[in-house]
Amino acid sequence: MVSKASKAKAPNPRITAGLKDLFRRPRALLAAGVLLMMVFAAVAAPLIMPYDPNAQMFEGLSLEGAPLPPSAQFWLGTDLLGRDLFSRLVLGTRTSLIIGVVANGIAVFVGAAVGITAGYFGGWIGGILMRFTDLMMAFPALLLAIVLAAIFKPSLLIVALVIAMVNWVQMARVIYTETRALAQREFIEVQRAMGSGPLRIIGRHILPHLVYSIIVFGTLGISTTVLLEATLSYLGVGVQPPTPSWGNIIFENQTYFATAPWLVFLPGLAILLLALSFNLLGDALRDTLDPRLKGRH
Amino acid sequence: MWGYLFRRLMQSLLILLGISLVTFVLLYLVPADPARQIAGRSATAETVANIRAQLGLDQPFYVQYGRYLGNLLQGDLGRSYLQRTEVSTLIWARMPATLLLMLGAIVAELVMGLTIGAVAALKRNTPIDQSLMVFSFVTISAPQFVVGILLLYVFAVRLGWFPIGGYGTFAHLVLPALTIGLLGTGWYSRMMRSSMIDVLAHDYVRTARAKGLGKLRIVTRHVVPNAILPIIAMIGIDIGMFMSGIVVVESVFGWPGIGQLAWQAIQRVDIPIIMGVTLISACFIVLGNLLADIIAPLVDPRIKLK
Amino acid sequence: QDFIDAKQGGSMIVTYKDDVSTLDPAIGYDWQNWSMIKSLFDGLMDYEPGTTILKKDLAEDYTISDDGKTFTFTLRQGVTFHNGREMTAEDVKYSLDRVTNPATQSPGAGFFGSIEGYDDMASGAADSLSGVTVIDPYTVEIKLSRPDATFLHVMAINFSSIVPKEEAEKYGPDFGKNPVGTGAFKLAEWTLGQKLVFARNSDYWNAGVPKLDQITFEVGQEPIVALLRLQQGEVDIPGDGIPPAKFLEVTQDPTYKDFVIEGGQLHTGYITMNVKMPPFDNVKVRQAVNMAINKDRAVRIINGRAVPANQPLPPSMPGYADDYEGYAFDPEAAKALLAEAGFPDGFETELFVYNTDPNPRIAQSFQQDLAGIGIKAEIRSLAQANVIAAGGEPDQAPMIWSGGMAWIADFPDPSNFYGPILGCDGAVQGGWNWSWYCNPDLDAKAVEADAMTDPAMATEREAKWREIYLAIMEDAPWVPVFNEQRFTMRSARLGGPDEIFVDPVHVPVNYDYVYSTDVQ
Amino acid sequence: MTGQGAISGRGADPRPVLSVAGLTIQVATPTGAQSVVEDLSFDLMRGETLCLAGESGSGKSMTALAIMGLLPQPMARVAGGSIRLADGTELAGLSEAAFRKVRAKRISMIFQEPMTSLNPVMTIGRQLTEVLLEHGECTASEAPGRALALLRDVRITDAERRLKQYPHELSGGMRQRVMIAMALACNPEILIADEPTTALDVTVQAEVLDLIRALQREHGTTVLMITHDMGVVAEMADRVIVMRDGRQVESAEVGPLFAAPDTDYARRLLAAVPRLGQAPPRPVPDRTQAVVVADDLSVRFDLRGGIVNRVQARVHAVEGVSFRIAPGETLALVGESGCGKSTIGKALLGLVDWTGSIRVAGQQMRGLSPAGLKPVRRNIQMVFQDPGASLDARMTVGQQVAEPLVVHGLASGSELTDRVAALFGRVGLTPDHMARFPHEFSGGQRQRICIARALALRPKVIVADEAVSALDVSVQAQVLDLMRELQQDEGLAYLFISHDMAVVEQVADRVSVMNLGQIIETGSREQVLGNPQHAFTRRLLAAVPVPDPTYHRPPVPPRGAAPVSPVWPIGQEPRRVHLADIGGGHRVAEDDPQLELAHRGYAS
Ligand SMILES: Nc1ncnc2c1ncn2[C@@H]1O[C@H](COP(=O)(O)OP(=O)(O)OP(=O)(O)O)[C@@H](O)[C@H]1O
Ligand SMILES: Nc1ncnc2c1ncn2[C@@H]1O[C@H](COP(=O)(O)OP(=O)(O)OP(=O)(O)O)[C@@H](O)[C@H]1O
Ligand SMILES: [Mg+2]
Ligand SMILES: [Mg+2]
Ligand code: NI
Repeated sequence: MVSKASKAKAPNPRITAGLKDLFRRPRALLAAGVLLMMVFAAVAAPLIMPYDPNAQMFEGLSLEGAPLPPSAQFWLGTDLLGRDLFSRLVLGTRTSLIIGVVANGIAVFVGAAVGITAGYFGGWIGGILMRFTDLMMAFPALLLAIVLAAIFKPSLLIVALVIAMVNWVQMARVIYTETRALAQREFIEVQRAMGSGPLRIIGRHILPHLVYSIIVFGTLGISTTVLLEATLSYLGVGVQPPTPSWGNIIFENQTYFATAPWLVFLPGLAILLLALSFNLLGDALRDTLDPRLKGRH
Repeated sequence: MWGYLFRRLMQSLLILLGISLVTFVLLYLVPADPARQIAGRSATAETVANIRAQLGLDQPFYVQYGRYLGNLLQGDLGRSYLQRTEVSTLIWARMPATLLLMLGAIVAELVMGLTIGAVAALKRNTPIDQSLMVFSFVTISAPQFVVGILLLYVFAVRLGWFPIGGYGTFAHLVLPALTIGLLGTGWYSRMMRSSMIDVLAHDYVRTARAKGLGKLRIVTRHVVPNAILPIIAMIGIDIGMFMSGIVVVESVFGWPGIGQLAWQAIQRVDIPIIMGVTLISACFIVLGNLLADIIAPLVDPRIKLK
Repeated sequence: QDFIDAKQGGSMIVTYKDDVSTLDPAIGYDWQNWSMIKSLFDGLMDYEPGTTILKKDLAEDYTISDDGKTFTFTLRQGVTFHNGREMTAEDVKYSLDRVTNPATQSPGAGFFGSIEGYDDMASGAADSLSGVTVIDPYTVEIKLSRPDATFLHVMAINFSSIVPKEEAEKYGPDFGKNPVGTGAFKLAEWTLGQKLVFARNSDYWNAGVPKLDQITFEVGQEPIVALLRLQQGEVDIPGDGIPPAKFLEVTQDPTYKDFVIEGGQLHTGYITMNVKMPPFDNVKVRQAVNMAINKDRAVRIINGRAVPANQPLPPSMPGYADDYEGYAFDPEAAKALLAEAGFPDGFETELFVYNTDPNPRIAQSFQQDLAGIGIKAEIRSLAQANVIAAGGEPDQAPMIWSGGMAWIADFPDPSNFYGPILGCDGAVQGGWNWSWYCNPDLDAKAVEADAMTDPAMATEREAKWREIYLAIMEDAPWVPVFNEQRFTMRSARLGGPDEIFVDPVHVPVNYDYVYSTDVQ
Repeated sequence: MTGQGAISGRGADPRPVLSVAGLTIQVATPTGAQSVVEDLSFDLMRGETLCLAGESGSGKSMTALAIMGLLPQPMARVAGGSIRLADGTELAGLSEAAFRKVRAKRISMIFQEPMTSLNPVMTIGRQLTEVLLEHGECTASEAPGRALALLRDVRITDAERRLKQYPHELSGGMRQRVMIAMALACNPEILIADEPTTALDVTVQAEVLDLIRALQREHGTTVLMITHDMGVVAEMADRVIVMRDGRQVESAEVGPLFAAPDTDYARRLLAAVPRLGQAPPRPVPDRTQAVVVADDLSVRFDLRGGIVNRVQARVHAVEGVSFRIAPGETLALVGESGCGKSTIGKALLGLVDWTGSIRVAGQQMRGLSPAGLKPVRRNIQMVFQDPGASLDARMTVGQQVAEPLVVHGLASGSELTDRVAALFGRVGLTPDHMARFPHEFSGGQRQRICIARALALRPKVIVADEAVSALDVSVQAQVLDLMRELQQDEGLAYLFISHDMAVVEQVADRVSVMNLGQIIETGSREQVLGNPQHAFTRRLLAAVPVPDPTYHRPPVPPRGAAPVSPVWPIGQEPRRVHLADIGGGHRVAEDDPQLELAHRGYAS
């Protein structure tokens, strides 16, 4: 078992310094800005939304039943049920962020636990864990997610779990490789020579060194997660209607891409922006936190 | 070398076995009764039971799995419940389309990805590098279904440069291959860039400069060949991404490959087809990884297969 | 009928979204293969093109015994299969034996339940229907175990198509990929997952039919893509009809308006309420739901391509009650009724729906309607197979929206809307009666009605069925929502009366009578 | 400022081939530009060997790179001064295209790391012909022949075969020879050699230095040699420039410099250099007791392969080694790289699986569970070569020194703090250092911290694995002093692992020489270093550079047989050598296992 309890207590000097450095980068700053806006939108959705996002308004459709293009009344137009697209997009932010945080959180936890256990102990435990990871790697991820989503009653939590099941693998791989390398480093050897137990070594000496990878891959993983949720919803096996998610908004309206492009491309843009922001942030974090990219001699 | 190959092959087989087991368990849990779908709505309960017995669905799980494995070993992927055709025939018929798409996508992403990555690395920290990297991030972050629909909308519907969907000519291939390739382009360009930067910092590049070699020669002979090495390991992962991508992309473009087959089968819970496609995709991924392992020592003399 | 005189020749391209799974008439039961099979195979009976009027097909003539239990068919002579052999009475018997043999796993076997010896076939005790006898090569006699007014219709559905024994046995389970029949077209080429090519059967017994030399079916094409291609002249018929997204555009565009064809179909979209699951075991609740659903809005969501329904039968079906008012949309009354039933504040429930557009959208419209009377319905949008599985369990799906899986009649007879989906037979585990409604009195009445085989009693029989359906509406296990209208398009290159493009039986298109304007 | 007048070197043409004047190099740091070389001026005379000497970070490499135009871009740049060739070509600020004509043809360079300085995916032949063709030295068809000739020139064995080999298939020494061949391909006027032998074993170092000298004689090349090893300076240089913090401290001919350094710094630097044969006497420990007794110790690593991944061969890293260490005694293990020195150290601490018997402070370590091992570990601790790598960068050094006490539950609370503070004091640091992180210390300080940590449990033995090899000489001397002091005060015993014979002589009571996992000669320091018996020991000693320009080291005797490895197929084992006592506990292997290995023809 891996103890996560003994995290580095004091704010890691590298991380605090890194954060300062981070906000000197215009791209990262922009990404953080977009993310903050989205978090704000998700939290304050009820205050922002001009309409009830689930209200199917009579005036939201043309007389023949066609969705309305963006206008002063409906800023981003309406969807096929006469609902306000802007309100739905705002509420959809919540879905994406919750999925991003929850699903990715689980994936990060599982991935890190598996990676550390396998990497540190090696032997048959490590062998079994890593073979299992290989197996999951070879699974066509989307197929797996679709089948899982079909088995369990779809709900936000289940979708998050399903995505986590698919996404922990990358984290496990990265952490495994790093732990393997760390476990052979001299300062760990010193610990063993000193008689420290594995729990202590992992908790006090290995985990603090993995924090940066976990943060970086955690951030990058969020974008994968958001995209996977969108894809599942796009295929109709994700978040259940009428809860809006950017993916299922596109799913509901996809055939209208030629007649009502805003219904497809605006939520598409939202997904892109969110994933892009997390990617940019993760990349900037990687640059600022990765000691290997600094101080090369 | 042969011993290594053999062991890797055995390992791959084990992985495939594991995948078949997991998929079988999952599909066993899916709440849908194939016998009822086959029997149709006019059937009596008795008929349904009869069909269930014929398909062996009334047997305990391990018997069903055992029989599936037995057939699998003889190369028999089973018969589709609803299409009433050998799964292998169905997959085989769709394989050329998927392979073509794969080829197109890989060529597109390698050409674009490696070029962009190399240029960005050489122009590191210039506006060129920054805009290329933002581009690569956009391609990584854009959901494939949106990219696909966008390309379709702009280039096929609006501009009419390419056919709107279907299969057959090179023109049909461009948009779907590009849709999948763009994602790969993003990944490859980022990998290539960091790999190039890494290689550029190596002592032997300094040696090459000390030899008075020209920049072009240094890049093409010393930097790129070394920078490519870590990218070879991407093949397996790349095929995994491809396999996930085709479900969406093939359905957006009406591309008659196994992704479309899988999606239709999932909709109707046609278990033998889902099993078959999953296994075939897994085979591709496993083979991709194996291929990466085999190619690596061919291009990198330091690696020996052990 | 000028289309009978149209010249032969030319070709067309038809597209479908889903793959064609099989062309075996004993098995095929999909939207896309239904009419293909009708063009490749013939049965003893058929319908006049574009109508629901029965006509003789491979049967030159038939007689019905007075008790209505023995049908004797005289076969047309000189009809050959695509392999050149002449079709005989043996083939008729073989085909019926084959479709009822459990090993064939035919989804249509149940239609033949009235033939003598069916039960022995179904249980595996016999390998041949005892009620079907070959009198001579051109005469076959079919005995029924009970009078069945729908039997001639049954002889017209795909499942009773005549197949040649030697080919069916040669290909075994792969016969569906190598179909050989007596139909107007024969299969020329099949690239799995991509396209099928039908070529004209030049030896077709019905001279002058079919009109086209060749039909190409391209599968795996999204309806929206198909329509865009049609507009560019690459496609002649979008097999899945006009997608909602394009509907307003093409119906309003003068260039295309004339090529848009509207037709009714024997379809009803409905919501089932599981009468075994509280609170839907309370008839008042069910009636309240019937009053709460705004059918006009549901129709508007699909761009007015349907008419609101108030009873299970579609309007074009014999037995339809013209004067029946149904439950009017009245949320206030619904609320009152709900309160009376003991749910003044509504309740929570689930609404299952097939997860393809537009069904989840329609379900959301219902969701809003139900919320209007205090019922909180959570939507469960699932793959078709999962919805069907849930419906077949007594305690899984309180409500199901039938869209996408809805009942399209197999033949134009009121009985076709009863048995499996509203009768006691279907209200079993794994059955298709998702409302689990079972009224033995009505079952008895249904048997009585179907025993009225005498054509003279047709009106009386219709009345009886009308009574049954109105009684069902009293108990309100369903909310009939709308009857879909079919809208399709054809390219300018095609000709033929509109009806055959929206044929009510040869769904979706009666390919045999479509002609090409290029060769006229 | 202009350069000082050139002092003519031994037999050198008094015209400079390269003049550096007022050279200033700046690097960009987060806190702004910083000069790493400042106002450096010197002339390089035709045919001479000029050594740039100085401690780590003094700007030696930067100077060399500036001359080659290879300063890391864009962090470093030449900020001032000039670098001029004999014909007046100004190299500072020269365009890249023009520089290409200078490199290899007029000035060429070999680098410190032969392992990484060659392109790993290109054959040796291609890398050699490339230079020739680039500078139009010959036609494509002549190139292979020329390359072969070059390889023969650097006296590489089996030259034809090498052309087709890849760098990783060559040993470090051979790679450095290839680098030299490449550098000399276009007959440059100047050869810059930046620490060309630091990464190599002493014996290999001696061979490579011999080669450079020989080639210089043959080609008349001028050499700018960079090194921190005063032994190498003494051996190679005509003239020396001593650098410190980017500035020239002293410039002198080699003889006068060693005889009478002008500056304080140079004097201190030279004083710190350990010299073989000048070690101070050591107190005689009581050898009747023993804190460590190893008997028939063997360590083998399995190499797997084949179809079922069975063990196919074993690395016999340590084979039947026996030794004992008395309290207060230092046993030194010496030998070439890969002979199993570190492995013995790890076995003593239970970090690798071993067979045989080890007793530490009377306690048998064999068969102990991890829990049983824990108390025994309090008697033995380890200090590694790289103090940076053996400290956890994410933890304050105070915490790290406290850790052994916490793990063994020996102290807590204020007692813990006090004891850690005392330990810091013991190794010459102050308690306020405790809250800092490792990167805030210099290399020498870090090694002190590691020693403090090793001392925390009051062990009886410390295994010091190359504990001073990575440190600059002056720092090295300080750490060695500390170790000696601790030994005297606490009666510590050391297992001192090193490849540097001069250092070994300074600290050891007894010396064991290892080869291929076995001890081939052992005895007291005077016996082994003063009277080496085994050919291998002799070679090792002969190769040590002597920091005395008047001493002429005879060329090292050639290697006996083909390179051998400790890898043996399963079922086969190396033959155990038998040590015969030749008097006074001086024991020497009777027969040479290498001969036998050569017979078997089992080469790596
Ligand atoms: N790329 C760089 N960026 C910033 N500073 C650097 C860089 N490379 C070297 N330095 C600094 O320049 C100074 C001189 O370095 P240089 O490599 O010339 O030292 P050196 O004398 O060769 O030392 P060593 O013996 O360790 O090789 C050092 O303080 C070093 O930290
Ligand atoms: N974990 C291991 N697995 C396989 N072989 C190993 C392992 N560790 C060491 N070896 C091998 O054992 C032999 C002895 O290694 P060791 O590290 O003890 O050498 P050394 O004398 O300390 O060399 P150096 O002076 O380079 O540090 C070498 O051939 C090495 O390759
Ligand atoms: Mg240096
Ligand atoms: Mg070592
Ligand atoms: Ni270095």
